[in-house]
Amino acid sequence: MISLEQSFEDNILTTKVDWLLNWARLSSIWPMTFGLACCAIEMMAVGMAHHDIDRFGAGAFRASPRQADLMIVAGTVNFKMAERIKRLYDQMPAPKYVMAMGACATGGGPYYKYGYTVVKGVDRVIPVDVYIAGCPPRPEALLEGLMKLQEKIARSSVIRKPARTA
Amino acid sequence: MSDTHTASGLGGDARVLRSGEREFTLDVRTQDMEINFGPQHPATHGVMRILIRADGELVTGAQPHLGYLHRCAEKIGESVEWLQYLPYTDRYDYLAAMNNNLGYSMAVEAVMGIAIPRRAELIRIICAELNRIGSHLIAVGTYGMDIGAFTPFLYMFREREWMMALFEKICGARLTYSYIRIGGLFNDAPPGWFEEVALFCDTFEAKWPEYYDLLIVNKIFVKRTANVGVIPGRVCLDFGLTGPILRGSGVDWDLRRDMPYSLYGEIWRDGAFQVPVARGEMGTVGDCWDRTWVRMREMQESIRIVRWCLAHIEEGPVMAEIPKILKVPKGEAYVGIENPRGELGHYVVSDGEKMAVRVRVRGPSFCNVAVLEDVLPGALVADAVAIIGSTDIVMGETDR
Amino acid sequence: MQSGSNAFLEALRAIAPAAVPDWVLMVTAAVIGFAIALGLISVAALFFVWLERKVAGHIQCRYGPMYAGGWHGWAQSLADGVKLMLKEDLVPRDADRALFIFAPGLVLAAILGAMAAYPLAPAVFFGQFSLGVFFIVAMSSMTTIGVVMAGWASNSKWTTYGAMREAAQVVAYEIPLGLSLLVPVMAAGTLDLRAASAMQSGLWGMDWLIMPWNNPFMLPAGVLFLVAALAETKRAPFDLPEAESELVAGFMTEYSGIRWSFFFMEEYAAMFLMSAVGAVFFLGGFESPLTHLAAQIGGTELFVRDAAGTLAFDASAIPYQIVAGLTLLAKTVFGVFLMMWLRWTLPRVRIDQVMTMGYKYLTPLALLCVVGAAAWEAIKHALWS
Amino acid sequence: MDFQGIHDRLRAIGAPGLVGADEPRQGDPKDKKDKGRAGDPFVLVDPQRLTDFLRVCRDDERLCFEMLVDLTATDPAKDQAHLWVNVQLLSLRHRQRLAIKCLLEKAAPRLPTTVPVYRASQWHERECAEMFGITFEGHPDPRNVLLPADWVGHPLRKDYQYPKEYHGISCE
Repeated sequence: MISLEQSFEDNILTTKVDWLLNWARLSSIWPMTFGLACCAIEMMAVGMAHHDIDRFGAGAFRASPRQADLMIVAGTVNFKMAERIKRLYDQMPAPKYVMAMGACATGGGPYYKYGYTVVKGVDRVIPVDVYIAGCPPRPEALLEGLMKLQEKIARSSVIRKPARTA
Repeated sequence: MSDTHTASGLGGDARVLRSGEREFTLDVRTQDMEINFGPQHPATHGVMRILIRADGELVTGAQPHLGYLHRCAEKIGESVEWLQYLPYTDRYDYLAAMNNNLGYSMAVEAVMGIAIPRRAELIRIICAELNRIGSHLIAVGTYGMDIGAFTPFLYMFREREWMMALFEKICGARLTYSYIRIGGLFNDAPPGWFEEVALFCDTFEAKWPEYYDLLIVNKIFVKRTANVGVIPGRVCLDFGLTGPILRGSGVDWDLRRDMPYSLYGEIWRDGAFQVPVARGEMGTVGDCWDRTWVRMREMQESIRIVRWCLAHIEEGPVMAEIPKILKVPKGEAYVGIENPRGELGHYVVSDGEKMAVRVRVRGPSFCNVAVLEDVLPGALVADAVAIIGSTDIVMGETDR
Repeated sequence: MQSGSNAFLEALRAIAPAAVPDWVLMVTAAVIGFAIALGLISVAALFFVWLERKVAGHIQCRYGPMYAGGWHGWAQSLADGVKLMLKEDLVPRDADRALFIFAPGLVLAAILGAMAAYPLAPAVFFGQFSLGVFFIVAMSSMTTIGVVMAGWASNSKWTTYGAMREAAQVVAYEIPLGLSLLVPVMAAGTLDLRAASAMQSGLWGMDWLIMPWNNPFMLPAGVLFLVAALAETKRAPFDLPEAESELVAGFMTEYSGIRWSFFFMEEYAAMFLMSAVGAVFFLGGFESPLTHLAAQIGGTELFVRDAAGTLAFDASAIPYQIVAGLTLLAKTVFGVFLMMWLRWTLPRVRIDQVMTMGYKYLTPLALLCVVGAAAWEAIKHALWS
Repeated sequence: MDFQGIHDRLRAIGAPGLVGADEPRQGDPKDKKDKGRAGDPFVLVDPQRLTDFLRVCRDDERLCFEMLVDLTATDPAKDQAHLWVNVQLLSLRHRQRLAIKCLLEKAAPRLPTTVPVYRASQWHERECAEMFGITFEGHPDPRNVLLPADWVGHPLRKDYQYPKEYHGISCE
């Protein structure tokens, strides 16, 4: 079965199909329960009644990497944990996204200078889609990060040829 | 707890394993299965890995592996200046950041030998006790989620959001405050803050019975936690366990009352708070239910402490005279305070320079994890999850 | 009572020209029935997934899905379904490939088969199952094979735990489930769902079997049935096979994408079926004062065989059919809502407690109810008939 | 019973390995450099007999330190030739703390394990071993507790060089 991925020209039909597939993907992003440190508590706060990430369809925190689409790296990544994160990332099925939550996951955070076991940013281990600043970032910042991810998904092309960048 | 002795009269290596009030005799030759309650597992809050050897559903061996969140807190303590280290203290027990600040600041003040104004002491105790309530709310809430009851956690988080809002009003941060400084506080409480704290106390006291009935005395919750993971008193002392686990095992020890620091001695003399010690209402003393019960009762006591402080608040400065570039005189001191998880000790050594020679953090969770090796064997896998949850471990403090 | 085996077959026979051979009508009737059954299951599953997230949300003082497709996120489960279909088709390397792929199919097929006995309306049904409830319980217990196969094939420790728990728990609760269903079957005197609900239409539609004057042992049997149905469909306090916080995701740990959603659909379809059976036997099935009223207006039979034996379509019965069908659907949805409500309030029970309760408490009580009900029926028949 | 009482009690029962005690003192006004020492008093003990010393502290009914709160080490300075091993004991009955310090040569830091006396020290000793390179003889489980198993060097030593990369992840 030939792969239909990104092999069609832009026209009314493919854009509409793309819109539908992207809409489905962005309105049901299931994060994986993967809290490392203090940012995990703010990630919990986002799942709770006050901020409620479930409004965006992203409330189903799945424990198993197989059923998750989004890995929120919430907290400090150290060398011992880096291999585990790589393995978890590989276990996730294809259209998967990574959100580096907090200064530690983005670039080592307060442990950048003297942290001998701290990985200076999770993007040295796995590709990251959205970076969220803050230590820990407020729940609203995490929700804004989720919206940024949704915009990114909305722009991606599933069956159309990718836009020819210069 | 796990007396795996061969039962008389049965086959060669028949093994008798006890779980709760039930005996299981195994006469079939089986091989134990090794499971990784890995760094990413809903039951281990945060990143602790427990290698469990299980024979079917019965756990026969457990070996905690730590270090997945080791952030070199003590090396940083020797590399940054005294005041610069304060934000790092928030980040090891990130559920009770105020208590960590308090512990570190008091250790440095003990070496410097300075006294801080009474208003600063009172606000410090209010913040520490409010943070204790918030930390216990998450502890009991996530414990309910481990046992399978999802909803109580969301109700409890409603109170915690209010507490976080209170702390946001006073120091601008929700989780990592760096508010309690060496020599006093960062700034004074904004006007109207004390009234809102009083309102929070009244509302929380009205909500407390709701959580108690919804989760703590829920029939299934009791069946899942009573007589499970019993830790006798002497094992607690031998392993150096402190805090709700020690009091949950019937040992009547609380640093705030027995070795009072700050104004706790005065509060205790006024009879403003008692120390809840488990009596084994729902099972044997020292089981998971008792630990949770102690945490719930401690929240009520914290409310009464906060009320006492509110009643005795007075005007005055909130910061002692501290030089801009802090140079702590030569010396060393160990100060242990009552963190929601146990005794948080800071051992500070200084030789008169701008940076510490040694900042040792004695995390209560580090010792509380060690006991799992002894308590888990003999339990079922579902009990193992309950026991791990009841010890209320925070990985930031365990791995430092 | 309809003599024909399938309402659609009757309808086709009534309108199809004589030249068409009968077997063609049968095949088309079967295909129509299958399409409706599959449609009903997928729509029910989608609706219940959305309902579960909204019910969970509102129980926990939050909204639940809001932005997917307009008012209160009605298209949320649609989006979930499409997204799951787009996921990578992932089979773990050291999994038993054939069984891994076959398991979700078997599970969904079993529950789809059990769906055939669900009566849409008194005269609209897939097949005239005189062994209605027996058929449903038998087919839905086939799903256990699928789940144990999935647990075994995924070759991971968590799934083995989930599969073993599934096998132990669901098999243990077949007995109390069967016994607690025996009581209404004795009270109604028939296994067929449509016949059982038809005989509860006295006293303005309120002469339900569960009423004490029909059989006092019906109420305890109802409670037993609720508990056994919960354990059978792996819901609420008994959701041990896919225990969220213990076994990562139980037997479904290695599944992703559309295969995983098959298990999800099976779970909701099983809930739908169990509460349908419960609705028919314990909550009066089609009968309610409303149905009684609708029966007064028009006829009750859709196909009337007039004197000459030819079938005629009686349009006046349509309102009655619709109201009866909707009543049963409402009671079923209420049963499903009850299961969701229990899930978000009660903690999870431990595996040995589940076993103890199943064997030591539920089974004896169910036996007691059966003996009592039988005695009551014997006395009733001896005195009145 | 304050520190002086404990120290007298220890001398009275001849606790094995007791070397001396050190208390905070004011700096004498004449000599500018000697500014005294602040903080808590502690007891100096010979490291090789630390285990017997702790057993006495635990079993003596006047002292009865039931709990070992903390066991750690300190590298005072790069040029100093000694490592300190600090032990914090706590007596619940007498509500009393005792700080113990042992001096170890930095070249070959070895001392017998204190696990037979207090089981709490098992993990503390493992942490000291990996952070300072102190070998505790007879320790039941001498694996690394916090650092990865193949970590090179002892981080909390003052002369520790930060690693350049680890398993392919660069530290720049």
